[in-house]
Amino acid sequence: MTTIAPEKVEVGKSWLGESVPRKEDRRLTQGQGVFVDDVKRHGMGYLHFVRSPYAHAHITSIDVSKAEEIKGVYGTLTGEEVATLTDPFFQIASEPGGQIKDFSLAVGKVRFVGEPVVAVVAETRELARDASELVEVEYEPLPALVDARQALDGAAPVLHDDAGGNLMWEGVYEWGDLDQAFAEADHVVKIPELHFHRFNSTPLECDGALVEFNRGTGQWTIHTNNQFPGFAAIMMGPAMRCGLDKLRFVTQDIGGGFGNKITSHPQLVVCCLLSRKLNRPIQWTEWRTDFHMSMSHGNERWFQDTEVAVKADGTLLGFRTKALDDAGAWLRYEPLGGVIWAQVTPGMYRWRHIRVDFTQVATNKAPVSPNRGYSRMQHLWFTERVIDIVARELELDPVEVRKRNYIRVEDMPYETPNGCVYDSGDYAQMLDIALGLIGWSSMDDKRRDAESRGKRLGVGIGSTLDSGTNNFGQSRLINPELQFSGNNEVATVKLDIFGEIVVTLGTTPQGQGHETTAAQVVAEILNCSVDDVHVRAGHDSYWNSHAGFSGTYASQFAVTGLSAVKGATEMLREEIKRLASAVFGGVPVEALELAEGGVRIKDNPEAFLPFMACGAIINANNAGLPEDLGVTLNCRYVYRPPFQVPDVERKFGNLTLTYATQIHVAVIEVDPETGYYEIVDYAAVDDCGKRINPQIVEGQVMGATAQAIGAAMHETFEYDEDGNLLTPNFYDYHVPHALDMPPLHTGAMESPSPFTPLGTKGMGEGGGAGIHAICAAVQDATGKIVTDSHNPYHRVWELMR
Amino acid sequence: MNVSGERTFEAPRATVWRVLNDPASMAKVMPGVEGFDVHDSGRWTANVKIPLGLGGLRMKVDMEKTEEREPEFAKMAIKGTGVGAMLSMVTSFDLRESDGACAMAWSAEVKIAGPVGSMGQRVLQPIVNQQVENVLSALDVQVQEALRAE
Amino acid sequence: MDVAVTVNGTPYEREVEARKLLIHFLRDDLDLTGSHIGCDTGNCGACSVILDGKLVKSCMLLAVQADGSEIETVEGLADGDKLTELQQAFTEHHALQCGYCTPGMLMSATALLRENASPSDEDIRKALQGNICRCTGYWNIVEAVKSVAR
Amino acid sequence: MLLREVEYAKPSSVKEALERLAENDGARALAGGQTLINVMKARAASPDVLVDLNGLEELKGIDLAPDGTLSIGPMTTYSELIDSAEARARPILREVCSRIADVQVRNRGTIGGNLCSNDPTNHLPPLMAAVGARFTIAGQDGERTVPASDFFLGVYMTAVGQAELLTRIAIPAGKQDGFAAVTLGVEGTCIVNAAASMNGSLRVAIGCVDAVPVVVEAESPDTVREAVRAAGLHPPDDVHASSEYRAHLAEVLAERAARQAAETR
Repeated sequence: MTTIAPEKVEVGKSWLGESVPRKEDRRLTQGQGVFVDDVKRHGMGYLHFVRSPYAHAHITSIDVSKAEEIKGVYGTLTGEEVATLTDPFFQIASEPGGQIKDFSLAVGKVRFVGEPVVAVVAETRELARDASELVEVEYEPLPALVDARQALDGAAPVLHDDAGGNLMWEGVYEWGDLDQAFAEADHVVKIPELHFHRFNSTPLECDGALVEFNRGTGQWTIHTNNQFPGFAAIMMGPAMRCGLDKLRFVTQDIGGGFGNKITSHPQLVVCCLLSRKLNRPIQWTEWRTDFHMSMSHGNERWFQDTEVAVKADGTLLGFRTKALDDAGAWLRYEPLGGVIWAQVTPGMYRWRHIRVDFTQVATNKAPVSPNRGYSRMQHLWFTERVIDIVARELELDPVEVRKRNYIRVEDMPYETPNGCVYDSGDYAQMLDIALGLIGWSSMDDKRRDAESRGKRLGVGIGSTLDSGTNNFGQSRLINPELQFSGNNEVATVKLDIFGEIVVTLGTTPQGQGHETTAAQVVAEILNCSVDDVHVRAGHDSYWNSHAGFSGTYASQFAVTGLSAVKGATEMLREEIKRLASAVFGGVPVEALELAEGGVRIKDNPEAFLPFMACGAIINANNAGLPEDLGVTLNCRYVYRPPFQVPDVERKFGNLTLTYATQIHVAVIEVDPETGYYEIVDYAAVDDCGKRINPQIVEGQVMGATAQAIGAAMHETFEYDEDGNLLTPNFYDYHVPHALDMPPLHTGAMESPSPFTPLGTKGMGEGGGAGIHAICAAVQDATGKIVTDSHNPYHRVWELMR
Repeated sequence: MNVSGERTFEAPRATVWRVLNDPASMAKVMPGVEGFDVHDSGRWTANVKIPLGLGGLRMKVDMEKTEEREPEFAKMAIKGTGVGAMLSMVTSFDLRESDGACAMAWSAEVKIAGPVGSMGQRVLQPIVNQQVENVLSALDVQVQEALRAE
Repeated sequence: MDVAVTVNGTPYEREVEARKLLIHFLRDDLDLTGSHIGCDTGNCGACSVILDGKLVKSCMLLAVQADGSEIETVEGLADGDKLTELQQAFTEHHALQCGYCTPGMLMSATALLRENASPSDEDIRKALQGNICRCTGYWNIVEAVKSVAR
Repeated sequence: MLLREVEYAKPSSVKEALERLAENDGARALAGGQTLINVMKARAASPDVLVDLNGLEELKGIDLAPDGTLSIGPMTTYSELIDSAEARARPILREVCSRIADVQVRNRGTIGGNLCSNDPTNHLPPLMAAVGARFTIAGQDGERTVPASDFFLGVYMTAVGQAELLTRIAIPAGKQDGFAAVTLGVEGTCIVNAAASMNGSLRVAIGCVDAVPVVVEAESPDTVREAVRAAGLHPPDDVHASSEYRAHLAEVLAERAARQAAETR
């Protein structure tokens, strides 16, 4: 493993930019983390879901009597009860998807294999499953729709009669002047069809919850690993006909999320209803097979009838394509995927004329949800495929085509054709670093060497953007009625009686090390040690420490979370100074400084007030303080990124605040006889602006890379024609293990964002680059155009035949 | 998945037809039959324990004759429900006289779902082929018995 | 049935159903929640423990089968507040992110280092092959283990 | 993760184990459990009684006879075989066992379990078919010995009846063996595997292309592909491989295994 890092400019001792060891690790390396299945309550009942064995069927009858007769079974919940106790979930979609009636259990009809139909609660986990086998559900099977390309045929089975068909949402995005672009073009490269496959990040911990209902207050306490409680709350409150103050979300350690833990609100509603109905805590743990069959698949997308306008020298003018997105059976976060991709409309290239006809349909497959790189990854894979296909058709060097068309460092900040603003970055230089890391100059020798061993070598480049900090105003581009816009995050920093610095975050980290990086920012501002900063683990919506968009998703903590921490800590610093100035009898605030765990007068260091004294005075010994002091030493700050509401008519505006960048290069060797291939060398170069903790950033780059390798080579949620999932567990859904990992070289640049308080950019979702790179490498090795994002051995073999 | 084939029985077509349409002898043909009810000439229900090696899979199997052209053709719809396992099968056979013997061309479209379905086709296809082979051999035995009985 | 085991030096006796898996016994009956569950098929290794000196996946073993045995879990690694070299190395090399696979990883690496104090990179990767991590890509885990190799 | 109710019996001898199995036709022998327990988790199978063979010393151990025959106790774990000095008499055994699954599974999983489950993705069935192993099967009314050709009957089915136990695996002397496989990732789920053994003539057994290992004989590695073609395979297709791809891999891997066998001295 080799690493290239940018020169570190030493300006005195700074906590920012230091790879300080993570505060989280002490508990996690000792098995002392608290994950959701570790939470137990006296008398809790274990919930097991009866799931549909059919992809599409009417439910003709449900009989739970045999299950309820068993000793130790506490009770059940059916779709009919849910339909009376709750309202359908609020739909983000306008017409026609907005007409869907989505409840937390199947009502009248099942729409994918694994869909929850009945919930059974019992004294033990085993008993709950036993009893669920006694629930008698009669189905009347219907034909299943598994191929999105057939969804709009008149003959196709219709999932949602309410929507009048399988069309969920469609919209035309057009910017620039396509006719002019194609008129100017020397070549029009046509690509009939590209397919981005279905997979997700499969966090090692599946979903779960322990829900308690407090009859006295009418409040539910939801211990869960949902990674976006703000979203869960606005979905659950209206459905359950209660105010959001009745829904208390508590998380601590979360075993990976990657976006896949955003849409567990239906299961959480079932737990809430049962905890009230049965008057006891309800424990739900989702098992691996359940997760694979029913949760959070990434968006599968087709790109059809693509045309690319190119000059003879490889200058890209524009493209048009028809994107067909497969949402699965329900719109649990969709159709937001229908606009999120537009954050990266031109990819990393300077073409100005772009048209995308976007269509999203329902199919009898698991509902999709955000998955690391959500919707942008699909579109960026498309733009990267286009680059390599164009390079091949025009017999140009993929490196040259990229460098010719990359947005240049001098163009930054760069406004895209749809009004997004790329903040900073030097893509061409990143590519050079990446090529250097894999020994680009000696690649011909490597090729010959591989051939001498009967192997075919292939090299591929993947450039990708990791856009972070959403402007939720983009939701209006798919539904103008929606009243969402902007973004926010909260932090509270206080000084306690004995001078402890206590930080509360609104986020729900799943391994990103928020406790550590937040402490680094606080220590920097209060001029103390990170060890003196206590950051509370996890999220608890009970104590007003969150805002509407609080959560951990969409590459934003380094911007929203840390900016909130910065804001709150600066407020605290000023309050400490105001207090000290009063205590020191009116010394001007400017004359004070924070140092060595206290505040002192700059030119008279003996006049020193330790934090302990500050905390004690305000909290426990405050008689005689000036009335107008206005100091609480408990500072809450809400960071709000600078956003405008986008222009809905032109589909124009800034949809996201920062653009971290990753460029990957993969070198593979293919066995021409079998199609078996190995990645023999790999480079990943990252630029996410100012890095608060480089080691954590590099960890995110590595993890995303590993997920990309798995997705490109092995991981796929594939269904048979009846809608049975063929990869329901890790035996057939092969996620990479240690032996599957190639040698890795990492590199980094730091192009600070001009738009964020710390110069940081959100990051962590750049892994898509690996999928692009491996597809390109397969194309290079086989000499055949690669049209699918998933290239297992048999497909590579078929390519070479 | 689809399986089909041809099998010749050393017996007149009429005999084979009778066996194929006699619930009692069919009960002896199907794998792991533990109980068998005849509702009418066209509808039977069987409780079977399909041997899967690692342990039997219990299923309630409903069979319904959906088409019949005596003495040469019949089509059956078979629906099996077990705990977490679903079997649905449409099978048909054609009987031809071929110099004294009877040739049966048969085909079946089999669908399996549930945990067993998730065991993977590389496991299920061989299992299905194997069960079909067993059924055909058992059928042969029944035909020969019927012949002797005549 | 009665099960008596010693876990991290502490003897426990419980009555359990024969069908209960060792991992559920550790987590639910003994409240040792450090070992985790990440799959249904024995692939992920989050439940790895050392049973009578051998590294095993506690999800492919009945609790009753462990009767009379000595079990080591992640909770037993550190000496009070003093982390082992390996635990320390995991922190220093950022070998964990969400931390869910970490207990199993630590047990696998611990078992490796007992058998082979100076493993090669390949030895380490082979020893960790039965443990899935979705956060780190393994590179830093291998580095961490290598750093404590003699 | 949650099994159906099951009884558990821990016999102290093979004799007692056979009694337990005979008492109830829903009883199943539990060896390493690395397959059976997982199938039970899915509730795709649910025996009434598990008869645990762990701890039965009679079923363990590896002996090397003067004539070079290896006699392997079926409850020998993969790890024990890998560490066994005797097993080195037939190096391919160690080579293949160290490629099975992972450390944890090799510590617990057994040679007999791998053979008796005869999952199409297992490595040992084709290997045993290639080296011409003989299997001793015990029932309450005595022992019998069957050759590999009669041992594997179908997916999850072998000559070992419900009330019987595999008690010994005998492998004749030999050194010229080979093995090749294409798996999901490095040593993941098997797509197709092939084992070869040169013993005068060349015997190759191919796995994961049918319900049981398909054995072909050939004069030399150069003629193996034809021999495989002549076998007229109709492999199952699944998400990892079309039937056609498996048939192709069968040829390639059979030849590779054969070459390794021929080149071993």
